[in-house]
Amino acid sequence: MPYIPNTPEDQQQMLKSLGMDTLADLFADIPEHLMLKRPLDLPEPLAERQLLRYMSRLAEKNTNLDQCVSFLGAGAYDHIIPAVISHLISRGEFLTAYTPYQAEVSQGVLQSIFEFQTLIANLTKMEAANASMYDGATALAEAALMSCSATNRRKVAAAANLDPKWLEILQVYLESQDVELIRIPYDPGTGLIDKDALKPGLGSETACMIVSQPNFFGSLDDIDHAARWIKSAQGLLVMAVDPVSLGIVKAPGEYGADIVVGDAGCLGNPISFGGPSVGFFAVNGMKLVRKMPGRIVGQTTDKNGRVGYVLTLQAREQHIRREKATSNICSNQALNALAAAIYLALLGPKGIRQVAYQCLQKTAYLRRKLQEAGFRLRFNAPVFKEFALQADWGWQEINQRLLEHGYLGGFPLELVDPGLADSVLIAVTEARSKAEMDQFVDLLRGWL
Amino acid sequence: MPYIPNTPEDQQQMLKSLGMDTLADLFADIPEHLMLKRPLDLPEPLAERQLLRYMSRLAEKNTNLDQCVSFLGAGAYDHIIPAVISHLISRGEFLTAYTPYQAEVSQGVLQSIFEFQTLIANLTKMEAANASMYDGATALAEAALMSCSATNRRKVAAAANLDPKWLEILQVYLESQDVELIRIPYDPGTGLIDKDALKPGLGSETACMIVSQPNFFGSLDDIDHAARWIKSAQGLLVMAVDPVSLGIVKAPGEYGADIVVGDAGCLGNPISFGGPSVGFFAVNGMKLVRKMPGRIVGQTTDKNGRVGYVLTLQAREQHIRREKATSNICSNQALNALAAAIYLALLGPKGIRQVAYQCLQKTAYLRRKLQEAGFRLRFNAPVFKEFALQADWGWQEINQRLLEHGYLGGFPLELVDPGLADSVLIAVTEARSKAEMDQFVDLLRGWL
Amino acid sequence: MLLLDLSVPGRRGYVLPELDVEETPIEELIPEAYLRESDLGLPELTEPEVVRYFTQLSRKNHGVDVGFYPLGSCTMKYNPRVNEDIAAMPGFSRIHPRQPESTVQGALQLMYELDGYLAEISGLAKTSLQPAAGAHGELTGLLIIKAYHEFSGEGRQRREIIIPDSAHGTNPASAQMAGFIAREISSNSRGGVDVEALREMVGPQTAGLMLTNPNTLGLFDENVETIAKIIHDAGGLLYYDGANANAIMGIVRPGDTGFDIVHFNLHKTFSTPHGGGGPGSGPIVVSEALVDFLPDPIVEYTDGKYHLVRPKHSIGPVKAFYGNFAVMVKAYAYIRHLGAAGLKRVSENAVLNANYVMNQLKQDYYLPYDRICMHEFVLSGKRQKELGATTLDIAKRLLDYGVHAPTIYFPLIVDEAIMVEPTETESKATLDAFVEAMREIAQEAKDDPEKLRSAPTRTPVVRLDETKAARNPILTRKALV
Amino acid sequence: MLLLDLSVPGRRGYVLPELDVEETPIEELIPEAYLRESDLGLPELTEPEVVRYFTQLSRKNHGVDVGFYPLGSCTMKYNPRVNEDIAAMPGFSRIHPRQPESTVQGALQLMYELDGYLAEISGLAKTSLQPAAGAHGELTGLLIIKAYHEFSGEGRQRREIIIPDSAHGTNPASAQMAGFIAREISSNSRGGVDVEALREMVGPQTAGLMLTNPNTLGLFDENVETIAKIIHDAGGLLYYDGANANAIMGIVRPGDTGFDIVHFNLHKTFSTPHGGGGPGSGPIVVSEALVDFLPDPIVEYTDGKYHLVRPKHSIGPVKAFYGNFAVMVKAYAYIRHLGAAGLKRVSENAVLNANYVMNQLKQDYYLPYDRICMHEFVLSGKRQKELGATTLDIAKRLLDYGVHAPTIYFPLIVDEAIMVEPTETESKATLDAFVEAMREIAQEAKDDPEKLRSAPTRTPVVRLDETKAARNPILTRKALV
Ligand SMILES: Cc1ncc(COP(=O)(O)O)c(C=O)c1O
Ligand SMILES: Cc1ncc(COP(=O)(O)O)c(C=O)c1O
Repeated sequence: MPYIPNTPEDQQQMLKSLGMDTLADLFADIPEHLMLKRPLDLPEPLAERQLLRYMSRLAEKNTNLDQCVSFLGAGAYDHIIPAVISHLISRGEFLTAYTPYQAEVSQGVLQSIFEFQTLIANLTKMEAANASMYDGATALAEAALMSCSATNRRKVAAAANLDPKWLEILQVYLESQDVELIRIPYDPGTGLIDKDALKPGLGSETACMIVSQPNFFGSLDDIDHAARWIKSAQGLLVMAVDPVSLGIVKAPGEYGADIVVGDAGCLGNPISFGGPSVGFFAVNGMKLVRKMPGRIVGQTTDKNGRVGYVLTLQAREQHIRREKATSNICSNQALNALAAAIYLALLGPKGIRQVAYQCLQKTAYLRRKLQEAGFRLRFNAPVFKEFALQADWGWQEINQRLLEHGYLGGFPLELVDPGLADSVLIAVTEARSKAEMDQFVDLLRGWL
Repeated sequence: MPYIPNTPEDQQQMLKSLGMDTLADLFADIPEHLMLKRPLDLPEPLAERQLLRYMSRLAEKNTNLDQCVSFLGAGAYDHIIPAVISHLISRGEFLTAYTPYQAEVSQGVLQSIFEFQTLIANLTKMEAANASMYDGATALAEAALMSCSATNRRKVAAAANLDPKWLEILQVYLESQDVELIRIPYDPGTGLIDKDALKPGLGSETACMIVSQPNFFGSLDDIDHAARWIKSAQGLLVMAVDPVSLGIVKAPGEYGADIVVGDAGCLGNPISFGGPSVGFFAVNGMKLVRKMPGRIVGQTTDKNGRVGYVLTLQAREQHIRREKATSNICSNQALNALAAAIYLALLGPKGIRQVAYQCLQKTAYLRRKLQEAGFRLRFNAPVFKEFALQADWGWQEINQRLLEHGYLGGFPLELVDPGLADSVLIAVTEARSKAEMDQFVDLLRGWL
Repeated sequence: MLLLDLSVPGRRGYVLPELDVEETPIEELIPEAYLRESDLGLPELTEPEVVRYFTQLSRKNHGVDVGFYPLGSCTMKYNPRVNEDIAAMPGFSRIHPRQPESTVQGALQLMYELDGYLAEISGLAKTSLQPAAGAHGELTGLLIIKAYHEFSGEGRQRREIIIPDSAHGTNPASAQMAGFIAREISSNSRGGVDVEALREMVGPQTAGLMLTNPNTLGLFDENVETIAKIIHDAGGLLYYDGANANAIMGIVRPGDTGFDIVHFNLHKTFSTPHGGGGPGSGPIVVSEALVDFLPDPIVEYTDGKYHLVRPKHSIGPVKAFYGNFAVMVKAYAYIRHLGAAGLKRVSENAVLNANYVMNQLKQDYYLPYDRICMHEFVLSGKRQKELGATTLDIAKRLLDYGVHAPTIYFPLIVDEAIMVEPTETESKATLDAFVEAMREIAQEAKDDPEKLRSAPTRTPVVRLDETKAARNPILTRKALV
Repeated sequence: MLLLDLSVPGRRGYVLPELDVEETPIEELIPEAYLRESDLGLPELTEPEVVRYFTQLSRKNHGVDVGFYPLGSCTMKYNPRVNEDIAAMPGFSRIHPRQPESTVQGALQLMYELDGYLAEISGLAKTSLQPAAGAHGELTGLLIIKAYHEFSGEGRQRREIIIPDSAHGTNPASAQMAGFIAREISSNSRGGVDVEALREMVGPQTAGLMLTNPNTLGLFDENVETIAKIIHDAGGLLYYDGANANAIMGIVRPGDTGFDIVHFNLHKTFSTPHGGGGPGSGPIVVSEALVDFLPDPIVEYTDGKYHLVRPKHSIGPVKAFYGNFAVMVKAYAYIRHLGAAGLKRVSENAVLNANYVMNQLKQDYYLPYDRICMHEFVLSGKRQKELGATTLDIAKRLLDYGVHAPTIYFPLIVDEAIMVEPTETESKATLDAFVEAMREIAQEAKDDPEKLRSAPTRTPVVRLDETKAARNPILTRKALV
């Protein structure tokens, strides 16, 4: 019996102490006719050795990012991960603990969450952050709901150049609460928020304006403009940001954001087919802190005056406030947040700046090379680590051909918008090398 | 500067406290003309990311055991390793500690060595074991030297059917001490010790008789005979054993062995091109314990009466006795011994018996199938997990052909004895499956 | 000391390969107004310092690997390390969610098969693996209930979700998030749903009921069929909170007892590690009638290939991409390793262990519902409270025994609740030691309650001041001013 | 509680796949007399129990990852985890030593190149990677010296190996094992070899000299050239104990200062982890003249392929197969990661850190050799001993500060020796904290030496009775009777 210490003798002894004869007696409370009378229909068990072989064969049916050169992004990115992180997060004390309900024996998890909160707050230049969210998309949706509750308004404005998946999820969350979503269109030439769409009157009932920096097309927007617009309507500015970009790009706090969310999976977490990632959630001001979803760790002292950490402000949470809670989140993504904290600690300010700078420069390089090779840019705007390229091609077919040459091509925009069928979203992280890019350009040039 | 915390400012501050200006001042004691005036001629440094890529390419230049079906043994075996072991031994407290000189903060290592000693002693059915040796071969050599010192004799008898590599190493160690090595020939028909060679007179000056169970050809010998012979000559019986075999095969202690050595690499340690492995060394009687090479951990109590463990009987060791030490061994193979202890704890008596039983049965199966396919056995003797197969083939060429079909063939005996050029040593562990063996037989049958 | 306290300007913990492309002046790439001006506020440390810092932190933490962790409702069972190795295989950990389907057939197959296993275990039809945790599964399930009623034209009318007073806090919170009104139904004297009260509560406004069965008292609600009938007859749907599924695998299937939607916590029942609070995974399984409403996408198998498909009336996605894939890999491996017989043994032994411990403790602690329990049970510390030691004190004292405390003060319907879930991976020796500790503590409560009130004493820090933390919140290294 | 104390019959921690071949009755395979009759004496446990047991054990252990570990002569530096990942790659960890050369070209290339790097670092010609540790390297080197003299027909005559009194105990022990007579040479007032005494000691009986430079006092012997000349003129060879090579990489090369043979401890200088006492790796590098005597095999590169080759006059193998390959992989990766500049910085900072700490401590502790040190230095606790606290007491007291004690009572030539090696991977803050602790202890020795004598108090066990352990040895769970 893998992982089960009870031997038949143990079982007999224990049953006897209960005055029972068989294991079946334990289930006397279950109406007999409801009980399953046959074994579950599951595959035969595999011994560990066979399991490993079987699973590695299954894994090999996937083409992994070490087997190809990837320019795929669109919400998930191949960033470099320091090797030491996985060693630290797999220490049993981190891996096999749960939410730190008993603070005195959970200082490891609590202090590491406190570090995560601190580092996220500093990186975003906000005052406080929570212990993590499921991912960036759900963090955004919760930010929108929280904006409604904080402002007592029932409309949310969001730039249409947000990640379409995030917009969809936002829509699902808002609909469930009967909140109206107003999509602020983008300028078809730049992909940036259409400033004309931000009409003065429009904002008066909106709880918040959601902008993403960079936007789904990789471009950097004029956040100040959107900020002024929503502030003038007494709404909140909600920013969704790529944390890596903050090594170079103006911090949300510097824009006066009220709530900042994003996906921190790119900070030291394996990409793993998109999950688990980890969302972050940062705010300014105690008023918003008290409405924040998720766990929060605070600093305190013990009876001897020693500094320690505890879960705090629990009055917001489901286990205290139940249907009045600010969110239903319970388990979050603690281990991924720990990985992100370790990543930030290892990289430090210089390292993060370097990651951002290399993304920026390499993206610029590939973009220029592709232009020189005869391709057009879909949008005319500054970009960070991703850009939309235009050519009258079937990009999904091109991607098939690229695969044969060992490249994972960009994201065909037709998958989210038929109007962009001629374009592909190309991502370049610090992990790409000049040689990889040059060969990629050569290949594509040959097919033009 | 990877891994170095001193910043230039730190360095300046520290130098200043020393009254120095530059780092070069630190080396004022080294005669100027002896100093290296140029950088070392080493390849350019690789950042971690590049290092990983480079190293994995280097690793891929090797054919690994997951990429082929191996019947190769001859001293190193592809046994199954429970996945959890590597997780436990890579905990920083085990991995980054050294020899437990400060017992009060080293109970983890000390107690785990005590476990290793206990489990090895029990498995071999001896009274005591040490904390580990470099490997089985050097353990054997040290056992021979120790026999000389314990008996005050200068000759060592060893069965010629020992692993030839071990015999060579034994020879090197004995020669350095001017001890004579007497090789006891084996019967060419059975591969077993030639009983006639064990003449009564011969033993009178030999410190010990060394036998290996199973022998290099995988066969099980009549140890009792050799034991009687050496006992009658007041020499010591030294046995080299495969620890896995002890799940089924009579324990050295049951044969009355005085010293037992072997290689415990097969207990939960990756094969890693032959190293690190770990040797074990077990004896009977305090007299021999006091002559044992290597570290020994003993149980004691602390000031409060609590049980604890310490390095003990250090009077035998080099750092106390210097040129009078029983051996020069200092660093041993503690982490590999830990892996072995965990392996034994996981497998338990039933598991070890199962491993042994499967080796035995699978070996018997393949042996029979190959015989049925028309091959001959080189030796007529019972075997455990390895046997010598005979065919008038160039086995090295056959192995090349087998490789093309995904098989790592057996060990061509011509590599150690031209007289056995027609034979190959085939190892079958519990890791081989019936299907793998059947296909192997089919392939070979086709080439007959 | 926090990371930033250890920081020294100029240290580096990780260095990227050199930039190998020609650089463009940054001002040509990004308008100056878009550039960051402020400090990053990150520490400057080397790798050795970071390793030591987090190693030290970890050593201040309890985990299942460290000792017994009978945290009720959380199923703190052993987490097999082989599953970590499997999830780390590059073919699983290094695949991009937007890759062409043809390049991720292994991943899709795994999801498809896991979907099927969970359907079989629950007795339902089809799974969405997207929810990131139990609570997320609840929200998703409730959105499906909503969509179902809307599809039948009853969306406006069916606004109420009935939830027992014993339920986990996420249930009402999820109901609220999904835009429902949560109605609390009280428990009867046996700890189950008060069936008569339920009959009175249902009506055309009823969207559904959320039930945990075994519930958070660790008790199996014998009236489950009746309850199901009442809800179904009223036009509502039944949601099963599967946080407690460790009790029922291969024994009884929620689908067979009338439930329409089930969520599982893979991080509980299927042994994926809790990671200090996540990542979890909360897949939901639904009946045939609800398949079309599942979140986007689900995995289908057609023409010999696996595909990501949007169900016809999908509620839409509830999370980016496909859920916590790496967690699914571990749960999948667990199921493949144990098989049907293994899973059943898990539940049998989980229930056996709980009953064994409950029976040993009911002399010394008040047991509000004295009947067979399932995988966990709830004691009350009220006798001890009268002596001057609260359940909190008992919990803190347990820490001194090297044991993590049970869940306390939950469920809310038990005064001074102590909720114990031993799990099947604990040995009798561990259970006996726990019983012994609990008895000693009960004795201490009689002899010297102050000892409990001043516990713990053997932990890295002693009793922490939670009130202070909440009154004057310090949430980052530089306190909020 | 030991493993066997936790054992319960019937538990299994690991289960093999079912046997899939037809079974032959065992008596047809093995004569009954050859079968085991006795118990195996192994514990019966489950995986969760084993994990918890060893996790708990580990938590009672100090390591570099846990805190400062200034164990002199052992170079307890940070062990980069990336190297563990690399060594675990199947292409390195899952290759068999007897595979055809064509299938292990990557492994052989790695060994060949590592050989070259070590040759370059030492200033010598060719490496044997076979020795499993430093002491094993010493033995191997001495056997080469022996073979060399035998080859020149002077084997009988050259029986003496000269070894300074400051040398590590392995040096005389290795000399003895190699069949030599160890002659001890005393140190001069500056801690170096007494050159005059050496001149008198050498002669036709001299086989060679073993020198550690910097020596175990952490001091560089300025007379190294003179010493080399004396030995060479007498027809002997010079062996360099490279345990202290962390001080000299890229600064000075043993080969350039006259040595003929060098061993390195990869587990010290090249940062491979010490593993609680191994595995180490002690490659030796020899001069051109000695290459033919190297152990069998070495790696050569010919015809575009790497080959395992037996040197012409090889002393034979000293270990099965090729040495501790996985350790080599880590050392190779370390060198490739740091490069020439990185290695030099290692030595510079190791030396800087040692001098910095030495200078801070020389007021409070007696410093027998007050000169620039290299990567380590030796204090004497004799002042404190006069006050009633021995070096052992000081060491034990340090444990209460969360620091591993330095090496003590070695080298033998310093009374109450305290040998401190900080290594380059420690930060100034850590060094300062250590200095502070040492000063506090020095103060305690004055104010309250009993406090030191009764230390440690904050460790998992307090002072252990070593005498008892040695007098009545209990070496396994069931004591030897
Ligand atoms: C009964 C019950 N339901 C729901 C949940 C919520 O699950 P999660 O934490 O995965 O969101 C829990 C978690 O503790 C629970 O115990
Ligand atoms: C100076 C010196 N020489 C030799 C050795 C022996 O090295 P090893 O332990 O690797 O055998 C040591 C080890 O501590 C040492 O410090």
